[in-house]
Amino acid sequence: MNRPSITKYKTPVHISEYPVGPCYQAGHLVTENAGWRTEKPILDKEKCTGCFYCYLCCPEGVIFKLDGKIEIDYSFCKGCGICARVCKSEAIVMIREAKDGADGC
Amino acid sequence: MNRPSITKYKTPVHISEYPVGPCYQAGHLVTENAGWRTEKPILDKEKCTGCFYCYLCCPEGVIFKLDGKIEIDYSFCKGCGICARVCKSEAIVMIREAKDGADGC
Amino acid sequence: MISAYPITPQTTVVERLSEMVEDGSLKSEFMHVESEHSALSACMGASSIGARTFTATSSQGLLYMAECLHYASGGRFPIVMMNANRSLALPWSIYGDQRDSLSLLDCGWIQVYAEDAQESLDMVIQSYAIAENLKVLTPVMLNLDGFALTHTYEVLEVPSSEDVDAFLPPFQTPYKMDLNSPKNMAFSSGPGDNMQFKYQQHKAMLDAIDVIRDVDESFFRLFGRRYGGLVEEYRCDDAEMVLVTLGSITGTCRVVVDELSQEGWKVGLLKIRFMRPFPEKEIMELSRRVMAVGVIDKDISFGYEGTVFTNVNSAIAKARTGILTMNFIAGLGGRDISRQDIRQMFLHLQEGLLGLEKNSMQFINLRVAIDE
Amino acid sequence: MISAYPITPQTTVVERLSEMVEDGSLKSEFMHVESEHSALSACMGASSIGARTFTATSSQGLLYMAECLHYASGGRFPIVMMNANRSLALPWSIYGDQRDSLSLLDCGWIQVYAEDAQESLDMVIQSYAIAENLKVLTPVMLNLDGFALTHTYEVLEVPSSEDVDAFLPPFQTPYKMDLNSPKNMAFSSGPGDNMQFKYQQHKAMLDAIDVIRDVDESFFRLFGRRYGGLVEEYRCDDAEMVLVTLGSITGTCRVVVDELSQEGWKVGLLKIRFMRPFPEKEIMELSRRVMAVGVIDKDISFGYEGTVFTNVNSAIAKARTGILTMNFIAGLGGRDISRQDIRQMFLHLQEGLLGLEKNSMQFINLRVAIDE
Amino acid sequence: MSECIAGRAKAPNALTITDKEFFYGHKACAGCGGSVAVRLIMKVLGERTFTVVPAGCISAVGFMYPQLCFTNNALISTFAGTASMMSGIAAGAKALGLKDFQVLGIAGDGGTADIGLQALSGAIDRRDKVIFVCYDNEAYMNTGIQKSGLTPLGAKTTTTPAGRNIRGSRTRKKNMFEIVAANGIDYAATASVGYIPDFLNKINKAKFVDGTSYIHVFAPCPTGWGTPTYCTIDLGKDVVDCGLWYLAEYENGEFVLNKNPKEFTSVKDYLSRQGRFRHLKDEDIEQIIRDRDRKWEIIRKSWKTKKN
Amino acid sequence: MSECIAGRAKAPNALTITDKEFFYGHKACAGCGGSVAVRLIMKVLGERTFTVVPAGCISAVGFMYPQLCFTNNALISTFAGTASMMSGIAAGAKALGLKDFQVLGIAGDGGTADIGLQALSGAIDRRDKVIFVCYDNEAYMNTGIQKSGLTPLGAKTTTTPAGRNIRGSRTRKKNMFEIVAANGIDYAATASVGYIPDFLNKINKAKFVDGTSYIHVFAPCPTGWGTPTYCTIDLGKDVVDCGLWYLAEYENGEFVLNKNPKEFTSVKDYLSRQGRFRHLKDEDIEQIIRDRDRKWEIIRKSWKTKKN
Amino acid sequence: MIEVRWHGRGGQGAFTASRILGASASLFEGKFGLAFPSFGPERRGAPVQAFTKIDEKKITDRSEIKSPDYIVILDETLASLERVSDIKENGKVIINASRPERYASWQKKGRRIKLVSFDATTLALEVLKMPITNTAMLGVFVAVSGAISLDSAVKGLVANMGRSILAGNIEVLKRAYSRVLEDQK
Amino acid sequence: MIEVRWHGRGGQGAFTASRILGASASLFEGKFGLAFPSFGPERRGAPVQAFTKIDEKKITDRSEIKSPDYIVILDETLASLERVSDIKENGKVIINASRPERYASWQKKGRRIKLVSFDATTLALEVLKMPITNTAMLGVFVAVSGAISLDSAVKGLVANMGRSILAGNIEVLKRAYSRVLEDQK
Ligand SMILES: Cc1ncc(C[n+]2csc(CCOP(=O)(O)OP(=O)(O)O)c2C)c(N)n1
Ligand SMILES: Cc1ncc(C[n+]2csc(CCOP(=O)(O)OP(=O)(O)O)c2C)c(N)n1
Ligand code: SF4
Ligand code: SF4
Ligand code: SF4
Ligand code: SF4
Ligand code: SF4
Ligand code: SF4
Ligand SMILES: [Mg+2]
Ligand SMILES: [Mg+2]
Repeated sequence: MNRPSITKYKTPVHISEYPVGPCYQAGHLVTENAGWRTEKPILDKEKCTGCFYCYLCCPEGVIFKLDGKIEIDYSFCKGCGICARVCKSEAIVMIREAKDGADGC
Repeated sequence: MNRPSITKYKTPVHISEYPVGPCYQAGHLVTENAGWRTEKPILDKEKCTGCFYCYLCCPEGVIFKLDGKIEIDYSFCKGCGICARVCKSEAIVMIREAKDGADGC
Repeated sequence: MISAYPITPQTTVVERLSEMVEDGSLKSEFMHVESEHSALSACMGASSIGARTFTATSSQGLLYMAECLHYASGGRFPIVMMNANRSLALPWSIYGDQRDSLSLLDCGWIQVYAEDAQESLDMVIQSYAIAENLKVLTPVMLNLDGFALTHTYEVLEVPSSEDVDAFLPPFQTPYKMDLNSPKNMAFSSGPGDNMQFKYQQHKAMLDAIDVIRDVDESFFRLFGRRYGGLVEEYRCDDAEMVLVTLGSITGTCRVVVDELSQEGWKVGLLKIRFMRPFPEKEIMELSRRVMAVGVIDKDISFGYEGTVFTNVNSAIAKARTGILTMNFIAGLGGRDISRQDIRQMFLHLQEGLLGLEKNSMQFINLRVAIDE
Repeated sequence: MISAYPITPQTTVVERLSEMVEDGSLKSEFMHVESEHSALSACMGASSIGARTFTATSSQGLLYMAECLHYASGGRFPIVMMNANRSLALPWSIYGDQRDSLSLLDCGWIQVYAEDAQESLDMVIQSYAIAENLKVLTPVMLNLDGFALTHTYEVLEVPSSEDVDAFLPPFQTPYKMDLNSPKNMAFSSGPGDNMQFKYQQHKAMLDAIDVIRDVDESFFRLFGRRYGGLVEEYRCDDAEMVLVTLGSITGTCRVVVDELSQEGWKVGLLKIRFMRPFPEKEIMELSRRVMAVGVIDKDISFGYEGTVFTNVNSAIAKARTGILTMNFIAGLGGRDISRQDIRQMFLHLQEGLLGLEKNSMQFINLRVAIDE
Repeated sequence: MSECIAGRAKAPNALTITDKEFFYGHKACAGCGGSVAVRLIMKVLGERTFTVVPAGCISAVGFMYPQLCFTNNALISTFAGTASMMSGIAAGAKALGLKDFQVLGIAGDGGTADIGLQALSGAIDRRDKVIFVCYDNEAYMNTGIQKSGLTPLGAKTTTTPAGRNIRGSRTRKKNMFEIVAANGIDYAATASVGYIPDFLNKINKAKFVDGTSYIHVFAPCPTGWGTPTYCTIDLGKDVVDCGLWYLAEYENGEFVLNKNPKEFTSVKDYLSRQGRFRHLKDEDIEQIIRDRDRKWEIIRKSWKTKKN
Repeated sequence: MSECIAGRAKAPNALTITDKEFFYGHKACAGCGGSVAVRLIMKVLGERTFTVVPAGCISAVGFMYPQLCFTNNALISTFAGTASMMSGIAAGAKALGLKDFQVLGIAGDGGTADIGLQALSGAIDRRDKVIFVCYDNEAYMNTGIQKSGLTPLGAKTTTTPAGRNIRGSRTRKKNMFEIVAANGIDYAATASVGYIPDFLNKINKAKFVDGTSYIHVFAPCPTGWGTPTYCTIDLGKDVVDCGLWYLAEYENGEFVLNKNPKEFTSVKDYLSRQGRFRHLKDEDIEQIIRDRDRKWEIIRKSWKTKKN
Repeated sequence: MIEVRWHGRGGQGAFTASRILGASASLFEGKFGLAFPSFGPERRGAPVQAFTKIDEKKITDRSEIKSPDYIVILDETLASLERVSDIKENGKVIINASRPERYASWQKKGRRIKLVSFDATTLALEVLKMPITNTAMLGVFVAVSGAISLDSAVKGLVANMGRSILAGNIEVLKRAYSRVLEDQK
Repeated sequence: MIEVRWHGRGGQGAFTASRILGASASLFEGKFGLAFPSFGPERRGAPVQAFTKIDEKKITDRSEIKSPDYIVILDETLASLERVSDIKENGKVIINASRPERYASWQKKGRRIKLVSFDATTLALEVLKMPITNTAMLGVFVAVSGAISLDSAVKGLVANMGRSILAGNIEVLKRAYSRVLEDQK
């Protein structure tokens, strides 16, 4: 996965720990978006033809290619359902998200 | 002549003589432009055909119609020479302005 | 005529006005513009022919129209504007502090700061009466703390439109473009005259002081609510230490002053309602009665101190009372100011009086250490 | 990278720079833009990747870029800008006063005011050294009185470009967009962090005080000229009355102070060179030595007083010395300030000390009567 | 340079496009069309891009310290200053001697057609080598769905409410594509997230333009439009198919239409799927169709047709 | 109303035009082309006009208290705010119930194509009934001849000096006429002080347009161009005759060419009469001619031709 | 003064609930209410907070609620001990959850928190066919706190909600209210 | 300090003359010069003023000249008693005029003004073929005042004028200078 990953954010205790002005490392993530979902895309690998159209269409860029098929990074998928909708092979279905427990926000 | 004329400007001596904010009578003139001239347009009435092209072209609007010919308001003519140039009948010539004495500026 | 450009947290106001224009409950032209500079330019245009105008903005928008602010006051256009106080970029922040309006204190507008929703609404109405007074003819910027006042829901009394119409008859002015008596406006003036126009502007602002008081009185007679003049004193009568506030933080301070008074402290608060015209006399007078004045600034002028503090201090310098003054920078970028923070300020003042605290300016609740 | 938009009386500078870029004597990109907002935005863009930038403007232009001023200081872009001080519309006027820059005193820029052509030139060079210092990283606005400095011809020493290069090596900074170490810049921050960034900005401005002094010293070592730090005192040693000045009027005041001294008056002048960071300490200290301070303001904050006065007074209030202070509003819209006017100010001060003059603020040479 | 020409020859597709994500972890609403656009643009332009984003949804959701969502160099510009800041970066980079980089601006419809128009015009005038992309969600979304210059006739926004007296926005959509063309731009194109290969191709083209490029990409916004989050791509296709948007280019001073539908799909279907149009009466829809037909008549008459 | 229709039918000419002068006693340079334009516009629109003039030569020379040179209602706008101020006046007048009036803006090229462009675009978008006139002297004259967006290629200005390395302005003139057309304006026209009847006619047309009008009038400036004061009208004719400017209209969504010269007069003659072009080499002039030919090719191909 | 903090996700109506509560208290109970969101650049789906203060006298203190009397959590993914750690001693946490036992452990960690959980999602889906749980949770809050009467809450809904969704929401409110009261019996 | 005020019309070069005088004094006479225009929105043809101050020590006083030692009038239409009324006692007024007798009356009205008139226009037309009179009047000023040497004035011209017009102007300067000296003999 050619994507930034989460860095644990250390709340600064001294002013010197802040960046100098609003200038900081690019692609610095501290929270994920999983909790935003009310639905979740589930892939049926069998059906997937590896056309990668869903990969292009996902607003979050959480779909990635693996061995000619796709995988989903659920920690940043927001469950919009676009992938399921655009898949001509109906390889993705949206299911209701089981909400359980605290997220990191 | 359907033009504003000069009002003598009375230098205010009390603040109440100033307009309230930058809002004042439209077309309020206190100085003329005659002194700007180095040349002066002279009309040969004979030659003037009354086409009024010079009247349209004058940047100062100082040419006015009179009895089918034109006249010039010299107090605001700047002597640009446009009228002389555009007159097809060569009815206007520019002559060197005799500079004499104080203008009102 | 209403013209405005959207910006958080001003949008609530503009959206509601759009609805009122749509459903006919407000008779007004609503002009969509492509920037704040244009919004205020449009208001000036309408004002120049004698129409009543309103606009609203916030932070970046206020700065984007900065040129027009000076233009409108110099042109003596009695426009009323709501400014939702918000922090200024950079860094970006949509949250409330008062750097936007305070950094434009010199733009020639009357600046009011409201404490709660009721005062906000009432001051919109009063603002027109003040601005349009022919001795004043100066635009009014009504400042509402972003979110704290723009997005908080509370119950208030809405005056009937008949009463408002009675209080505020249509605007009449001889100083406008008029087809029957043409004018040239917004002109240039050379070194011989310019200063006189500026003096007029200053004088109009000083004359506004009485007008503000009178308008508040007639408002009271009609609506039963009054706010006082440039300031409101709260428990200052026998106070030794007074905190100066601006806007919605006043409410929280009231609670703390009440608490502390009960605990036996001699404390009060001075709510500045108008930053321009500045309540110079009131503060000079106060400084003769108290031992220490603290000023909360939800803003900072980098390299010096809070702007309210600078202004208050100047009045005190002129009073030559030599009392202690202290500045508390708080609430920048939407940082909450708690009752505890305000207690802390009074504590600092007391320490100052005892000679234990030497810093005349400090950041409150900065959350990080700053020792070298 | 140079980017600027024309406005009188800044144009002399920009035109000359265009020529220098054309003939190759100055190695720089020159970008024509369609407004001042864009000029400063372009400078910020170039600065964000570490390029050195210059722009110049005046009055309306400065206000048109007001949003960007705050943006640049908050973004910590070390841009240097020349501002030709000019009056603000309305009424329109191309002549000099200082309402433009002083009304934007809170925008987070270091503000320098030059007295003559030599200081103007030297301070351009010094400004880069100050702005780009990594402890400072704050833009500098160098203010030149319109016409008085921008259109007056006088002889000055132009340092060689080798010397300047030696004094001012290429700008190096880790805080920039970098292809090898990508950054996200100019971002948002919530209530939890925003105040810390603002504190940093304030701190950088305070740190600039030492840097300003150091830069002036090294400049002196290389070029043989020095200006002092935030202020310059002139004949203040045994002065009882001191006049505070900003910019080119200082020169005229020097003459008057010399004359009056010869006549036996104990007078001096304090030239404020930097309005931000503000010379708080210097003024507090001065107030302990003198009996009266007068402040000339070529500006006014309507409904109060001159902005320099407000700032000076605040320092004096903090010093708690209770000395007499007076404000002289002069030179608005290009009104000439004569030696006679300045004598008048000293007279007012003396009358104030004797209790004969009660007004702490007055318009000098207004030319019309103002009695009611 | 050879690489460049190769790149020029062939736009990336789903198979060849880089795996790398440059806009990730952002806080846009689920199903945000703008985010789709931004992701794809960045994947084509790559990591040596300086991205400038004015105030608007993308900057709001992508630059909230300490969550910073562009993995390349990126910054927020003032709302009005996007194009000038881009030019500044380009000029600065030139002054510093940088090579092989892109300067990209990504602005919303408000930030492009309203408050950002002047600076954009200035950049085109200078022919600065920068790429300006407008992701068009047809209103000021970040501030809560207010009318912009690109809000279409009849759309309900919070400043053009639909009620008894007025039925949504009373003005038509500004034609930014033709405006930049009239400004004499080097390359301009319209696109939609509903036609991704076409879009990728146009970004790729812009990359190699020696001068200013402008791409206007239609980017549905479920939140502002009152549409389900999964419909974003569909709507981006429908709008082209029903003729309310078109795919075109402007190059070498000429307009080229890339897709000329034989028959349009139903405008009514397109509109009625969206909350913002639900109040429209038949007469309103007829007006919209008349406007469409008029536009297409001119297009078909005077533009070339060529598949991109 | 009957008067209006009569007015519409017939534009005033030298004989019928009002004797009244509305712009008089001003301090413009002798021979100022802008002043010619302003005078004539006002004579056509008449005394019930609210005139808005941004910073620029006309406001500088006409509004110096106590010398106030418009005899009708007039005011100076902020440099960027001309069009918005006009819209504000129109809206205010509507709110106050005024009838039978005109709102006119008169801005220079800088105040139109650069800093005033955005506000103008906004006014067009709203279709406000206002007339915006750009008097084009091809530089920022009031501040001392700096390059604007309408400065032509090669022209020397104080910010585009002509020297060993650079020969004047490196950018081309923005095409404001087509820009406002692309904005979807109701009526637009180009004109020149060298073709006065055509110009009068167009102003008169604008008067009756129900929406926004834009007139772009070429207005030579002896001071800024280095030309004799008496040449102003000549130059205004020459520029059209040599094809570097054209007389056209945009109406009902269509472009119309009003004058289609069979043969162009010499571009070189036109240029070499002017100080600002005196440094140009033959190759520069050839480039200018090529640009001209290219433009005319497109014009002749796609625009209608109709005498105004 | 009663201080309530609401946690939800953008789009779930936490702020609406806080507002209706404030309005009901002010308009129909002769009290003073203040309601405000922790507004931000959040989008639908992002965690948001809202606040309600209710008092017998005018509320002038606009500072954030430091220790709420009640915390109402509309979305179970937001239920974390950290989020409720600042609750007042003996304050109550109301969670939209199907399995209350999952939070039992919270009480052990030394704090006296009273927990109420209620499956608002199921109720909302049942009645409204949408998982919009704010009115259900408002009903729970009213029942648990007694801060305002059910009647006032209903009036609050009427005054603040669009016609089309009003009836369903009143039903949800009432059902939630009575179920809680029953449970408490 | 010598203070000079120049009156001309926009385009006649009054400011250039004031500037060259200042530059000559500073660069070639070891003095200090300051030159500034009364700049304004004036256009070609409008009356303008310019100022030169020359002193042995650095000039810091930048205020306007209140009573000039010399007033130089480049354009006869600007010659009015009002304009010269603030001249220093015994100051000199230098007018570009062909008929000096017209101003004779000025001296009578109580002020001690010394008048010098010189027909610069004719000289300029003769040499330069243009009525640009500033260098002629500079020559007159130098001769009348002796404030700087002719040599320095020539050097000032060289340093400040474009090549194409230099020679003619030097000639004008010199001729004006020597004619005045001759007259004064
Ligand atoms: C000068 C200024 N005015 C207003 C704003 C407020 N503002 C920020 S984002 C925005 C809306 C942006 O709309 P658009 O450009 O269409 O982008 P979107 O939010 O739709 O993605 C507005 C009005 C601002 N930041 N600066
Ligand atoms: C915001 C702002 N920037 C700059 C100026 C300075 N300015 C005044 S007039 C002018 C030039 C106007 O040029 P143009 O619009 O072409 O009119 P012209 O003077 O050529 O008639 C400029 C740059 C200003 N008044 N306001
Ligand atoms: S769109 Fe469907 S078939 Fe194509 S890659 Fe995605 S899941 Fe597989
Ligand atoms: S549901 Fe949406 S966010 Fe999740 S993988 Fe599918 S397209 Fe991407
Ligand atoms: S142009 Fe000549 S002929 Fe015609 S009116 Fe003028 S002077 Fe007479
Ligand atoms: S010379 Fe010029 S100003 Fe005088 S009348 Fe002729 S055209 Fe008009
Ligand atoms: S409001 Fe629209 S454009 Fe903005 S983030 Fe949400 S979906 Fe995207
Ligand atoms: S500079 Fe040109 S445009 Fe301006 S007044 Fe003079 S001639 Fe007219
Ligand atoms: Mg948008
Ligand atoms: Mg121009």
